[in-house]
Amino acid sequence: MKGCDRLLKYISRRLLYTLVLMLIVSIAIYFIFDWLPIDPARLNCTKQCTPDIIEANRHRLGLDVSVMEQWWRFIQGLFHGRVYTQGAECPAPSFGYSFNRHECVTGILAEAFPITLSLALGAFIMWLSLGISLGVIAAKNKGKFLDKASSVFVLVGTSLPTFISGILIVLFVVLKFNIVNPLELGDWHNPFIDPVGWLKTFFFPCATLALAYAATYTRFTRSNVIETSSEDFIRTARAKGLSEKVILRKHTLRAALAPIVTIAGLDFAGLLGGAIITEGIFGLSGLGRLSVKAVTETYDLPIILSTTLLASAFVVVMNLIVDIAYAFIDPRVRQS
Amino acid sequence: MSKFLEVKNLSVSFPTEDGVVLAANDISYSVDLGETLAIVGESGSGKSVTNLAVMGLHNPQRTQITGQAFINLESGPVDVISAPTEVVRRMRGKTMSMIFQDPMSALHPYYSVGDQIAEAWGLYNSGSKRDGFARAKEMLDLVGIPDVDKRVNEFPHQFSGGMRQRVMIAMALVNNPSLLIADEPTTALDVTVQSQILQLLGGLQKEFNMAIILITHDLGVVAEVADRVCVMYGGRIVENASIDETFYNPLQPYTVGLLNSIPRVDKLGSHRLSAIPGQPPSLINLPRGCAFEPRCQFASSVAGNLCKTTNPNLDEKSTDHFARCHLSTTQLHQLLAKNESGAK
Amino acid sequence: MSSTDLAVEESVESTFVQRSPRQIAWMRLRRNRTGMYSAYVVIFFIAAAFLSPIIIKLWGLSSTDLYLDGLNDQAMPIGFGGGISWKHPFGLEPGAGRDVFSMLFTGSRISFTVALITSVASIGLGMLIGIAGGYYKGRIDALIGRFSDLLFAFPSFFMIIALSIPMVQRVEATGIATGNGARIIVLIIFFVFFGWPGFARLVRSQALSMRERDFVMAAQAQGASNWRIITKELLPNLWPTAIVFLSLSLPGYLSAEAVFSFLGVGIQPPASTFGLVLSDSVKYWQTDPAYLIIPSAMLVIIVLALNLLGDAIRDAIDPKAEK
Amino acid sequence: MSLKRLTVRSVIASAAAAAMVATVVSVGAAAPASAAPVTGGTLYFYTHSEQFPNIDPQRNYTGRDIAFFNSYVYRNLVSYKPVAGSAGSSLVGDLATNTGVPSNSAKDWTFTLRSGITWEDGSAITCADVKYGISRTFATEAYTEGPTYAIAMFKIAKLADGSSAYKGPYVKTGQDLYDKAVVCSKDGKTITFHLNRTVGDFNYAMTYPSFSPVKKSKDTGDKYDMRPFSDGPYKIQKYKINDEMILVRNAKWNKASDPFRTPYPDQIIVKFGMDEDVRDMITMKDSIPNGINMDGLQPANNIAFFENPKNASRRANVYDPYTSYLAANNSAGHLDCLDVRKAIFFAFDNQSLINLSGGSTYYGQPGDSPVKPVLGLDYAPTTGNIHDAAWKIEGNAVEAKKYLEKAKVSCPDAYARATDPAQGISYVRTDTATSKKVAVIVKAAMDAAGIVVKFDYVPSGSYNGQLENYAKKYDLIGSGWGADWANASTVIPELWGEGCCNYTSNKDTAAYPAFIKKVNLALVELDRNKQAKMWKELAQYGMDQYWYIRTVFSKTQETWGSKVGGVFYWEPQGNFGFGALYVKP
Repeated sequence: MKGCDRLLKYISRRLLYTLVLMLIVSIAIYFIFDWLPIDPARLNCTKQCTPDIIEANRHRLGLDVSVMEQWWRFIQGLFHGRVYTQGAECPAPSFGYSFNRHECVTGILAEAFPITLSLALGAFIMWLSLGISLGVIAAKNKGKFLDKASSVFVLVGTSLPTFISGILIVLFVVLKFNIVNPLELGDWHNPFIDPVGWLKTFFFPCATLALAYAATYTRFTRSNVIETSSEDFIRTARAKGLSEKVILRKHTLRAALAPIVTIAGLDFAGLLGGAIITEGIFGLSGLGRLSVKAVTETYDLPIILSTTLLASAFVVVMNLIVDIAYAFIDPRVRQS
Repeated sequence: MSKFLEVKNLSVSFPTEDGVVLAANDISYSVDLGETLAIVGESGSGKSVTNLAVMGLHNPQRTQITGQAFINLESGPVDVISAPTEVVRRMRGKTMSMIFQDPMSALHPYYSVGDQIAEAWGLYNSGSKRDGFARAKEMLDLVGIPDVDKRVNEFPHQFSGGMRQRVMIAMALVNNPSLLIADEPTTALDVTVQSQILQLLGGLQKEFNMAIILITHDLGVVAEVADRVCVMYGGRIVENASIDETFYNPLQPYTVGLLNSIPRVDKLGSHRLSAIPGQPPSLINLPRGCAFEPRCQFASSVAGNLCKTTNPNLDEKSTDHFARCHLSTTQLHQLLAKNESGAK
Repeated sequence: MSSTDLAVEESVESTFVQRSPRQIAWMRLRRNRTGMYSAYVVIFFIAAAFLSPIIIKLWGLSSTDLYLDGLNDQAMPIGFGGGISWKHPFGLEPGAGRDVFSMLFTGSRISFTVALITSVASIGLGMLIGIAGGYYKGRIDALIGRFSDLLFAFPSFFMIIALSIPMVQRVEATGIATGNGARIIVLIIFFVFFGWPGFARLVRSQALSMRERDFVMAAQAQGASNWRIITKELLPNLWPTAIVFLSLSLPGYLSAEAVFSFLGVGIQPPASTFGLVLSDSVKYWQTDPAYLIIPSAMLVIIVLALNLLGDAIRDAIDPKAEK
Repeated sequence: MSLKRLTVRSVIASAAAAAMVATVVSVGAAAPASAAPVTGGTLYFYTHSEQFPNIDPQRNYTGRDIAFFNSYVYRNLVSYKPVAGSAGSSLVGDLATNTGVPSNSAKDWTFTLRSGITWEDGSAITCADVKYGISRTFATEAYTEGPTYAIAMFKIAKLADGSSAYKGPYVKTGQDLYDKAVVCSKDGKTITFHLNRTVGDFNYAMTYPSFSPVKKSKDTGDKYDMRPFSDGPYKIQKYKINDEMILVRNAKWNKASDPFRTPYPDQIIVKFGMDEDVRDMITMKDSIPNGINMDGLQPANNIAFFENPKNASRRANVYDPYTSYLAANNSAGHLDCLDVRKAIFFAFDNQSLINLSGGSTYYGQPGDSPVKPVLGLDYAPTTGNIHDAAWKIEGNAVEAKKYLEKAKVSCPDAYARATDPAQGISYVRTDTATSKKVAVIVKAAMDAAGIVVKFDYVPSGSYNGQLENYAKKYDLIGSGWGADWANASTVIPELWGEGCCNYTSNKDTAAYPAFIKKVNLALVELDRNKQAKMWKELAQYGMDQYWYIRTVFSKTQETWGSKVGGVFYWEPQGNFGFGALYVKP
């Protein structure tokens, strides 16, 4: 079909754009970190810091070549793997080798990612369902008690910074009622093998994050539902004789929630890069904590670069997904 | 024998921050199957508000509706104003349908036209989605859309304005309604397309033996299709007569003004187009007297301050011709004649 | 309410009562009780923040002095609620002994300054770039679009953490400012740098649709210069968007400042912004709960009031969305 | 040993009653003689840290971790005796049967290996393993974290740039030189080290795991830091950074071959990356009775915990081996002015800092020397500084101003730096909450004296790695140091002389040449009493220069769960005697 062709063309065009964007971003990130006045070769080199050792460190860390060369090695590593000094070797896809953690970065990322994904996905589902349902309830009870109560609830949740609400939830809910053994706080459980354990670990951090995000979605849903309800096509639907339930579900929400796809996609992608504060409070070893510790404590460049790249990849790819999803949702987009 | 739709003393008002807006005030009219009633007036005169009330499309929490509107079905008359909302909902689309002014915004942008028509059909017919689409194609064909096999899967934005309105009509008629309320169906369209749509409506009316209420501000449109005309002003009906009476023997200065404001081939050259001076009245604090009084060129001709103090009744000035004016038929005729000679 | 009802109402207000849109918005805002109370709260806190040096002095306090008499020999405040008294209405800071009232208001001055400058600057920049993209279309628009895509692709939160310390060093090296001055500058630069694309996109889409509207066409037909059209036709129609965005982004930046200070990359002690006081107070959640509750409550009240005010302003300006 | 991590307590805490010579508190309370240790169970440790900084024996240089891994995973030729009190500072043969035999005026040292010592795979530990392990210290292209006594002391030539001619077992340059310096006897029973100078207490250096063996075939290079091959009673089953380490019994460890280790628990688990508030709550609520808080509590919680008599049996409050110090940058353009340094010294409000950690009970005392009283022989109270009549514990702004007035004339540049709001004294601090609170207190005290001080906060994790750079950039820099063994030779030369950690930039000052000359004499002095006298004079000399603005003899608080038994404070390691810990049933 012709429409299908158009869609394919649209998707492939977006895909190409995404790839180019990703390349530019990755080069930019390499240049930015190279430009910083911090020399990783000098770190952890307290006593015997002769120029020789610094040079050896630099070679060991792969910083003795130009930025573009470093970047190119990184790209090559992604496809062919890389060999480092002292017997360290990382098979493809290699994101580099961390001399601080004595591991291939790929492995570190592979361990951190499911944690971050769980957190992001759980929070995403929670805030979407909470935000949208409260938003719809508020819109349907516009100006009444339920409307005001829901908006104050989510606003208070949002105004309290996560580092306060998170710690309060840990101390006064999780530990107070012995819901989780404090030593197991943040332990990773595979959701497919041990769903209860997974839930124990992730429910509260997800709730903390969801609370922080829900307000945006409640307000967004509320105003979009109200605005859409006054659209002519909703009146048409009503004139057709459709029941209010069907109108809300099939007509109002479809149009009102379409714009949410965009912000939800971006918020979700942002979280995939790591929820730094929540991960810290709940002892989750996700990407956020990994990257922040890498910056503030060890200045572990391979980890910093990889997590940064990964985070932007999430954003860029999610943008692509959002665009494609939008093309499916809104037929008008497909044509343009 | 009562007519198919009989609206009796219908009033619609909205409470707002500035006070109660009396948008439609004591409206009565009727229309029968196979008949076309035109409701004419400026925007804000209450013509849409009245018919939305008949359709039950007002938000009950923000609207006060009094009066009655009977639909005389074979099973007996139903007052759509007092009937439970669920009963009225089940009449929408099936017994009565409505089409709107802007066909772009009135169609859901995310669903194909076939989808939207099939949805309306499926509401009152048991059948698969495929049956719905088959019926949609039938209807699209009926309203004169070419290449329906392809177009049934297209989306509203892929249609031109006139085509969209045809889609709207197809959707409104998919369940063979007895009453069609067309709210300014041609206002947003080109003149050439306008008459096509009107012809289409006329043809379909004959085919389905529908009652049509045509809401418009355009008397030219009215002349083309209507059997009877209600003129509304300030939330009230000011004149209610057959098409011929309205055009050739208007008995209300506002109607006269409206007629003078349209170009007419038969009076070309001798006739000067004239707009009605002034602004429509606020519907919040309607004057005690005639709503049209501030703009009426003949108000001063009425003895005493009658126009300012008393609102005229909707009197039957001649057989089956109702008008709301303190001037008698003869007085008005005299004044009009004087005006005409003066103009010359 | 259906659009028909609205049309009626609109005509009632705009045609018969004859008020300018600005007056109507103002009138609606004044009628919104929640909105007005929020406005009072916001005005109070902003005024208190900017007048804090005077208020604190009048109260006979200082935000840097240590009131060691109020601490016991383990540096914990003596008395109820962390040493609440007439002299120290919010008590004393455990550990060091500063006056919490003075700390919070002096600190909120910094927080508000950062939030206000950031919001205004990113709105200004976003407005400029958004209009440029939306009005001129074509290549300029494409360029801006690509660039903002690029900015969106950066994990801004993490980048700020990673880059702020070296950036502060760079700013200090230029000699413009040192210490917290430099940190404030860096924070604002980052916030604006990553903040403008959001607003620019909004403005761009509005400008794009506006340039097709009659009043712009009319101005173009009369031969008005682009500059004139932008300043006289587009800008006045964009200010409601800007005001709504401002009122909703202010609390966002207030919270952001708190978070970054908490993470140690923002403003640093001896200054005392919300983030700093809060991150410190968490350490005393058990031994001096009042020290945690008072600053948290204050931040929540301010952010809540700003959000509610933002909602109210949006309702007032664009009743269709909310009525 | 270096205070690798600036934990909460180490910065603000500090130390020692002048009279308290060599009598560190032992913590008897938890292990009354009646209670016999129990074998079995799981012992938990929990910490805010993400990981052990380094566990490769040649890279491990943190007091706590040396004690931990020496007790559980790897053995040295010689160890400290794991007992409470000063007896804990005596040496005992571990892999060696003796504590070393010096000869050639202590330029050669010989150790005899024990028989029956095995690796975790059952193979015997040979002299070659010891030799190979120590050689890894020289591989500075790969490892730089550990102590470098081998490089400094072995009889191996130095190159022009000061580095050793031997480049370690991977590069192998100069391998013959190393083979000559470290010699295994033909029967493999003894190992002899040839040193480049007299080192009377070389055997104390042997207590550092950098002198412990590594089996060449098991050397995984950089990755050895994740899993060293065990010869102790436990082996590493799992070590995941930011998650946990699990130690299980090493079946091949032979009780008969080990003179002192007592492995009671079946399993030892270290939990990393706990949020500090969560960690504190566990300790305070005793949620994990068989767990030990590896970090100590945050100040406010610490006070609350220690003031509560219910916790009496699960806490210790002791003088640790560290002296915290605040070093001045004595170079030109910084604080190259005695009067300014003294002004800062007098302005300091020590009382508020003490109060911040809950009083001197927890904090310790303002110190008067870089050498801690616990070193006994090498410590004597100095004169001046805190013994000055004008010194006040809460700060003496009047006296400080007096010195500033003097500085106005004597060194106008430094005076301007200290008082001009546009300049100000720069003080680098870690970005922890407590550190920031200290800044507030310091600022207020300096304000009172009219001294302008500006703070820069740097990541705490990389702080120690950057000390060298920070010391050059800033005017004031704080850290801590503890003697590597009971001789100020591991303190004064390291901190003020040519050693590893001189952050005072004092080398350009007029006072330095005389100082360093005497240091070099003291280092080779074999008469221990004479040497001690020289160290005391040198301490006085440096303190009179105010190279350090202030020192603190710090205390440390340790806490553990109610089911942990056998706790004692291992004095020389400044930590728990990990090996004696057991889990009560």
